[in-house]
Amino acid sequence: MSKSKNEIEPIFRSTFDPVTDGDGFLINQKNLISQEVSGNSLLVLRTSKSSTNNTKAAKDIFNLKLPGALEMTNGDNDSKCFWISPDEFWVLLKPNHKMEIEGKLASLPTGVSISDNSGAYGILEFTGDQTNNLLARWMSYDIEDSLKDGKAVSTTFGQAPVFVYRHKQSLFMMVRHSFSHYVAGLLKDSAKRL
Amino acid sequence: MRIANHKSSLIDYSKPLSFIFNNKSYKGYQGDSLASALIANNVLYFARSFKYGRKRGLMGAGVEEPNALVSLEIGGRYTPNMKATEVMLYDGLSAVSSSNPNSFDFRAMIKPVHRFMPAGFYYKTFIKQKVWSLVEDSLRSLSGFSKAPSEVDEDVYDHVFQHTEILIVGGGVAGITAALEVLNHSKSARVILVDERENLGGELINEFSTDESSFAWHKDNVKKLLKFKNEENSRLKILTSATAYAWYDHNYIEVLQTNATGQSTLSEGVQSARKALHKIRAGEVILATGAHERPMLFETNDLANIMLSQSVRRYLEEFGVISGKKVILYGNNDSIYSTAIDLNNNSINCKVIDARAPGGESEIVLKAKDSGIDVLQGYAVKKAKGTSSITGIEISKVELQSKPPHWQSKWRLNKDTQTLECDLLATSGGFNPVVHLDCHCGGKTYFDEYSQSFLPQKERKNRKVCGAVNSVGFWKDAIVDAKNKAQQTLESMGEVKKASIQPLSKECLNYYKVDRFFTPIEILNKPKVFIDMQNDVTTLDVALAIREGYQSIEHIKRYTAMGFGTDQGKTGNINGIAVAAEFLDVPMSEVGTTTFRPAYTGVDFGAMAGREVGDFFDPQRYTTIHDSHVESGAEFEVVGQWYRPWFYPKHGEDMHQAVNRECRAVRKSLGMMDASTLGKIDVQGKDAREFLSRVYTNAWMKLAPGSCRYGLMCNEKGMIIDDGVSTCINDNHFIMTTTTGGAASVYSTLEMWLQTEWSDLDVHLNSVTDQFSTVAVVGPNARKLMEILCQDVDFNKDSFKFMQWRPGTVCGVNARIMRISFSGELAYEINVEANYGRFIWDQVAIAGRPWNITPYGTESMHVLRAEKGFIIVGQDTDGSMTPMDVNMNWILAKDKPFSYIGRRSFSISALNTNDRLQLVGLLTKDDQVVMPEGAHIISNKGVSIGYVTSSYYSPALGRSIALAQLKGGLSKMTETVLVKIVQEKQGLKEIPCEVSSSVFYDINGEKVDGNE
Amino acid sequence: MQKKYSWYSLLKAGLSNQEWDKAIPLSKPKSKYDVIIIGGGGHGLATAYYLAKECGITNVAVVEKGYIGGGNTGRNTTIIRSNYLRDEASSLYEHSMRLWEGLSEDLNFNVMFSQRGVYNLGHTLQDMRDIERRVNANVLNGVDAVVVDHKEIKEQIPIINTSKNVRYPIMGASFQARAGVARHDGVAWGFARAASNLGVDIIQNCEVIDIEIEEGRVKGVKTTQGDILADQIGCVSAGHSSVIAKMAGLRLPVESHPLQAFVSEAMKPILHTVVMSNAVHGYVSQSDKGDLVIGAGIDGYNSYAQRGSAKIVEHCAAAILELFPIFSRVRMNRQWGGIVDVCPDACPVISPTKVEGLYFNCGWGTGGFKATPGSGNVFAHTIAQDKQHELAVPFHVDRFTTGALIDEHGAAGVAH
Amino acid sequence: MFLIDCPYCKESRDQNEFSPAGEAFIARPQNPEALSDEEWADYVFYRTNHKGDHWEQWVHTAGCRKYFLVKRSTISHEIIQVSTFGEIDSENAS
Ligand SMILES: Cc1cc2nc3c(=O)[nH]c(=O)nc-3n(C[C@H](O)[C@H](O)[C@H](O)COP(=O)(O)OP(=O)(O)OC[C@H]3O[C@@H](n4cnc5c(N)ncnc54)[C@H](O)[C@@H]3O)c2cc1C
Ligand SMILES: NC(=O)c1ccc[n+]([C@@H]2O[C@H](COP(=O)([O-])OP(=O)(O)OC[C@H]3O[C@@H](n4cnc5c(N)ncnc54)[C@H](O)[C@@H]3O)[C@@H](O)[C@H]2O)c1
Ligand SMILES: Cc1cc2nc3c(=O)[nH]c(=O)nc-3n(C[C@H](O)[C@H](O)[C@H](O)COP(=O)(O)O)c2cc1C
Ligand SMILES: [Zn+2]
Repeated sequence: MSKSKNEIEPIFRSTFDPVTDGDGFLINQKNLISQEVSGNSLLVLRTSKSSTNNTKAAKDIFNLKLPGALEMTNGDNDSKCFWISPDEFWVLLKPNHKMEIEGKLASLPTGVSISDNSGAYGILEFTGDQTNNLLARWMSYDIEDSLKDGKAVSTTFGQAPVFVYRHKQSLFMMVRHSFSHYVAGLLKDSAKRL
Repeated sequence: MRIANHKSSLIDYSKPLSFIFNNKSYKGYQGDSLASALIANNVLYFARSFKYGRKRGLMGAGVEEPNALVSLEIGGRYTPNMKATEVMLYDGLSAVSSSNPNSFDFRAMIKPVHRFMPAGFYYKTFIKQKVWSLVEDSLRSLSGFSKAPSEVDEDVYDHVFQHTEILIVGGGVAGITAALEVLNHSKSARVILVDERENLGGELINEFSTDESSFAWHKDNVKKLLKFKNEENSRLKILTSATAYAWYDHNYIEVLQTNATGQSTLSEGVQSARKALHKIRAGEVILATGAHERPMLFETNDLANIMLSQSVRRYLEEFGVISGKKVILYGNNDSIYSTAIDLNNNSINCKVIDARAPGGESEIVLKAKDSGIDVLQGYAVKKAKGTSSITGIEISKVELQSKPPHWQSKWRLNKDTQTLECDLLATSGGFNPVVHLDCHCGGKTYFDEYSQSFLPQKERKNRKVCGAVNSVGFWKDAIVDAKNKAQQTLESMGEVKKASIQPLSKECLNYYKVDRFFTPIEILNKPKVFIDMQNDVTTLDVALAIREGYQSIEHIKRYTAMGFGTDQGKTGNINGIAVAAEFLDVPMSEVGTTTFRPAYTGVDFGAMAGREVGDFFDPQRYTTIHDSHVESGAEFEVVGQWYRPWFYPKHGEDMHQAVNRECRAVRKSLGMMDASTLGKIDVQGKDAREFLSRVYTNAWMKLAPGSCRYGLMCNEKGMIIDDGVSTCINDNHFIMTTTTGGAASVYSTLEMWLQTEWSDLDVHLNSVTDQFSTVAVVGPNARKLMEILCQDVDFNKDSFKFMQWRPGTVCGVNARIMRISFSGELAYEINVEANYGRFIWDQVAIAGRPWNITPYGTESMHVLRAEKGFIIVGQDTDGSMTPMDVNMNWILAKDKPFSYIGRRSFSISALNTNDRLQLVGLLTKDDQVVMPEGAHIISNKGVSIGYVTSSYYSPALGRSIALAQLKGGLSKMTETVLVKIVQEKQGLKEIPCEVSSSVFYDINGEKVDGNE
Repeated sequence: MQKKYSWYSLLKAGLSNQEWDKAIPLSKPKSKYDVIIIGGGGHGLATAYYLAKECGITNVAVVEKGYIGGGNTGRNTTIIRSNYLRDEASSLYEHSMRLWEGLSEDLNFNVMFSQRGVYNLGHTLQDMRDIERRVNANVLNGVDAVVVDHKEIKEQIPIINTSKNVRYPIMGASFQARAGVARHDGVAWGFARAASNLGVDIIQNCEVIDIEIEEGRVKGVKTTQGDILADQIGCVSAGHSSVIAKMAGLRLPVESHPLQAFVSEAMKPILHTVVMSNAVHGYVSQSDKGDLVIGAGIDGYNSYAQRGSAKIVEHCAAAILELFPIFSRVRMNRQWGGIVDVCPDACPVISPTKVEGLYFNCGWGTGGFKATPGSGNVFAHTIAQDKQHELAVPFHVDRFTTGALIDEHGAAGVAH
Repeated sequence: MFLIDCPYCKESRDQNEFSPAGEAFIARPQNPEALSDEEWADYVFYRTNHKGDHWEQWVHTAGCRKYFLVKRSTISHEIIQVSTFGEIDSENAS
């Protein structure tokens, strides 16, 4: 019995899986589409006070340039690095990329640390010209004017902490796993009245 | 009465509407307000007043209206206390008076008694407590306006955050001008223009028929605005039917917008909210809120059909209705003449009584005279005649006094009176700038002698005022003023180099001039001169308040209830201030105003709450395994924001039965629990150990990688605030767990220490609570199960010891497996990346079937831990217990070099007395009795010496167990104490118990290794 | 002596022209008093009243910077109850409750103390444990209190939502029947009138700007109306206590925060009792005028402005709708804030200080209205005897040094 | 509702992203054990609670999670200055 169990392929359940429709949409209406982008890895890079250390670490490990305040940088394979605070950066990697990097973690310079938070967040992508209007129901941040392409900010959505960034035509929102039902509920409810 | 074919501005005669008021059907038109439609139908009485139940008609035409309170609709759309003037008519509308003017009213019937009920009546009566308790309820039943709603609202309310460089409040001529000016001169600034009315234009609309050019201006400029609004990437938002009702710090202004239909709609999944609350953060605010007219005072000034002059004009111009045939206009400023000319143009018989002396007339007065309007100058109205509505007035000549006895009473009345007939009296005592909003957040007013009104303070940061609110009332000057202020705003934003400023015309000053605002003392001393119509406050009430020593305007307000009503004294307060000034014999400026507060006009609680109601009231946080618990029929317990399975009832079990079954499974074979909600903090850096040593009471320097340790956290007061197990991943890396409810506050406290005090420590904290799903596998058979689930870890008890952890692969998923136990049994906690949580849970459940693995909830967890005497922070402690109090001296490191958080407090005297509450076990003598948690232990004198913190039936022991805080408890082992039950639920009164150790089960800890 | 209020006097005044004595005579400061009370709120006025009435000290001035009752006394939600957890606190509040029960008669001024009962709702298992513990403690201390379940609550308050399927279902409550509300302004005025009747000077628009100290002993105060000498000074200035303390070179374990409240428009009676909920952060009663009087939460930042943040008020409205969904279309009429003086253990300081002759009565925070008569009473005795009244002993400011805190966060909970 | 300039995010954000974190410049004593009970109580419980321009700590809870210093009038609520730790201490704060 035990043997056969272990042959089961582990089932990965994405954060928003329980709340999206059969086609994977959270919201699918005129001028507004929201879908989950799943399978990415999210690493939290904490840095030391010495900026040379950090720049080097980012380069060596991720081949990334560290962004300045409220920005993101783009790296290989669509990876991204977000500024969270002066000593905190989030690195978003395509799924297969993570293993590769784990090997390099052992050799982190002092003062630099990495924790894996891939399971902690789900990412929603919004497209359509009602996006700002929808989010403005629950966000005090001036997304319309201040969240330009390439900008990334942590803020709140209702009472949930979220992280949002704009990349080209889309707006992305990272939501903590445990808040995903709540956030999805707010989004769906407000979308009815756009 | 509706004036046939009036080319009024807002009515659409092609759209007739029917509606019901006080059970009678009426007709009106699209564009009517409820008030105007009722005037058209010759309805005179709208409601009754608060104290005396007097029948009242309309006084105003907008938000200033004090009298005409109605309730709207029924059931889930019932709305109390609406002003008939602010309800826009729709087909099928149904309304009733808040207090029906046509039915019997007790308050009105006891008229002869009114003279014995002066302001402050109740303070002087029913002084015996017993008597007051007897009468209070019947007095209460007389109070209030509409009935409260009785059904749940059918509609929803949205909140919308808005950001703008410039917010313009008021869409009259000033607001429109300001908006265009900034849009024309700035390329980037966003502009939001709000107005509480349905249409832009404000009072200007009333000028249309007298001044053609105003009509043209309006049409032209509204068009320009709409052009801006409809541009692609428009920078302009126009919110109409939208009231700016509150101004908070740092230019945060809240605007309540009502849906055009007044109700929300739902069609094909698209819904609209009944109201939207716009939360506007503005860089600059331009206030163009206009002015409210104020009434003149005289005896029985509350009869129906005594209205404000500007309102009469508004009804005529905007709605084409009027409520009388024979009109008298009475006032102390030029604005009554505009109304008179309007009436005259519409061939309505009218006459002007001007309180000002003849001479020095302005153009408009001459114009009125020229057009044949009968004008009497230098007369004042003494009294309105009529029983419930006005039939005429008594007037007398005004005489100037050479030596006024009072500060203001420059004038008095000649004894001779004349009587004039009329069926509508329109009065104007001048204008009150709508300064309310400006004063919500620190703005001040000053008294302006010229207009006899309180004006907004001239300079304020990031705010300008223009138009009538700035006492620039003449519309052409309002345009100039608005342009000037818009220019200055642009200048302060750096959008233009230097503001271009134009001078105001000479007419402007005249427009606003008010003379003889003060009411002669002969009138003030008469009864029934009403200041606050809604609350029936009269001049004599104010006089009495002052005589009794309630002399500050704030005392007068509170003693008489002046301005307490739904209109917040918009028309009445200024007269109250004037009257107080008179009786106090000081200038009005010295009396000052009462404080202006939100809401400018009422805001529905529903709108304030927005969608943060019901499911969205507070976030509900779920673990990744939540669905499974729901499928298993679990009952949930809310812990912090988390929903945790409480117990899993099967086949009609009650909680007790379910918990017994769950506990037995854990002790005898195997249980599983979702432990994902515990807070988890990733602690990394070379000073991680040092950091843990500083924030926990125990030692951390020697904890080896691969091991875990329990820690207790205190605050600086020395009181326990949290506990949990931390795991050493490697020398620079720990994972700390916190209680479910304490996670957020512990995390921010730890960050605070690091950032504000110990920035020299090389430590980084990351919250990884959501990263891991945790499945606890608990029971003597746990090892057997783990061996099946995970092949790459050696689970032998000697190699994988209690309080250790191992990395491994569980069903193909990377996991950290901790061997820790909150039940005393052999237990493993499997931590996996959250996305695999549900998978692992299911696999554990399947693989555990041979041992009848049983999911258990927080209740069983509590029983199991209580059997072992483990505390729950927050249940067995309450913020006032030290580690010593819970018998955990062993966890206080003695020789840490750093004085860890809370340590210093342990030595202060009150923490070292021997009568402190201390945590002990209690065993009831009757072992089947389960005591209620919260019951107290009493001394032989009957006073409380402690209380029960946790109490359960222990299935393992077949008896009840309890934890308690007992004064000096640790030195009372084996003594007998009495627990007193004050609520005799099971017929119990006093329960004898033996004080015991708090560990009841497996005292020597032999179970933790499980079955071999 | 002032004329007494009675039916007879009302009748007489009604027949004449409402001739009444001044209830609050306006006084100018004399040059010297035995005792000066700084702060003309309920507590200060009550202190003066009891000094004159029970301690025979009538040469007393109450010095108020604005108008009397204009501080928190005039801006609170008037909930009065004595069901506190700790013995020390419940004794003090129960002392106050007993005084409330005879207060209108004692003052010859109807303060409209309405004993319509107060419910403290429990929404979680831990809430219910705490309620059980507190009620048991109350009963043992002779304070009336019971635990009621959600069915009983529904019977008594039919409009409350006791559905199980809400975010914070109501599991039960503690109920104190003798608890209730009173007319806040009336309390200040009643004490002021009665005190001045006994010879106390009530001096309004007179701000204390400094405290004169000589050789460690108070000498008097500097005010905006001149200097006034005094042998003893009692500071009862709530949110401004730290400001006065600074004048005397002292610091207090107190911080000032905004606390907000709001009222709805007046409606016919619908809610006949007082409902409080810590978990959802709101409490509500309906006044005799018909408005719902609603208390919100406290802002976390320090402030001396009598206003707070919108989000607190809005969250409170949401909380009220959780309990009473039918109030959704009821409108907020007015909203305001007060400055509350918060102590770390949610209990007051009634205490002498290092400066001889200077006493503080402060730290009542979000819940001192209910204590007004009791606080004034024990403070008066404390000043008169230069020794803490026995009920005040546990409230000495030294408890922060010795650690003998009286933690009432549970019972004080949300502001009330 | 304050608008607070986060010195790290270098952007003004709504108050609901921040939490107040008490009076500034109350340093934890270097050697608590050496203090008298009075001195210890002073650190733990006593506050200046200043009326006027007040230095206090705020944390950008929903943003960068950094603690920083704010000088704010407790009378008008106007924010006069923000600063990071280190930039300013009790000595050079005015
Ligand atoms: C919104 C709100 C709701 C509340 N709800 C309740 C409730 O339901 N139940 C309850 O029991 N409590 C409640 N409280 C608390 C309660 O209001 C106070 O604890 C109590 O009223 C304090 O009374 P006091 O006389 O000490 O203070 P205050 O009434 O504030 O009096 C202090 C006086 O001192 C004056 N003063 C200050 N400085 C000076 C100076 N330098 N010179 C001269 N005078 C000065 C002030 O002007 C003020 O009038 C609430 C408070 C608020 C703000
Ligand atoms: N003496 C006078 O002041 C006087 C007398 C009569 C008429 N007028 C007229 O007043 C006009 C002056 O123009 P103006 O633009 O200054 O005033 P206005 O009264 O025309 O416009 C102000 C507008 O602001 C709105 N408003 C007020 N408070 C608001 C709030 N909190 N939220 C949303 N909307 C709000 C009002 O409903 C109104 O539509 C001229 O047309 C003039 O003829 C003035
Ligand atoms: C118990 C209570 C009930 C109140 N009821 C009303 C009311 O019905 N109408 C009203 O306008 N204000 C009411 N107020 C608020 C006062 O008008 C005022 O806002 C408050 O006393 C604070 O004073 P301030 O706004 O002048 O600063 C009430 C205040 C309290 C304390
Ligand atoms: Zn920040």
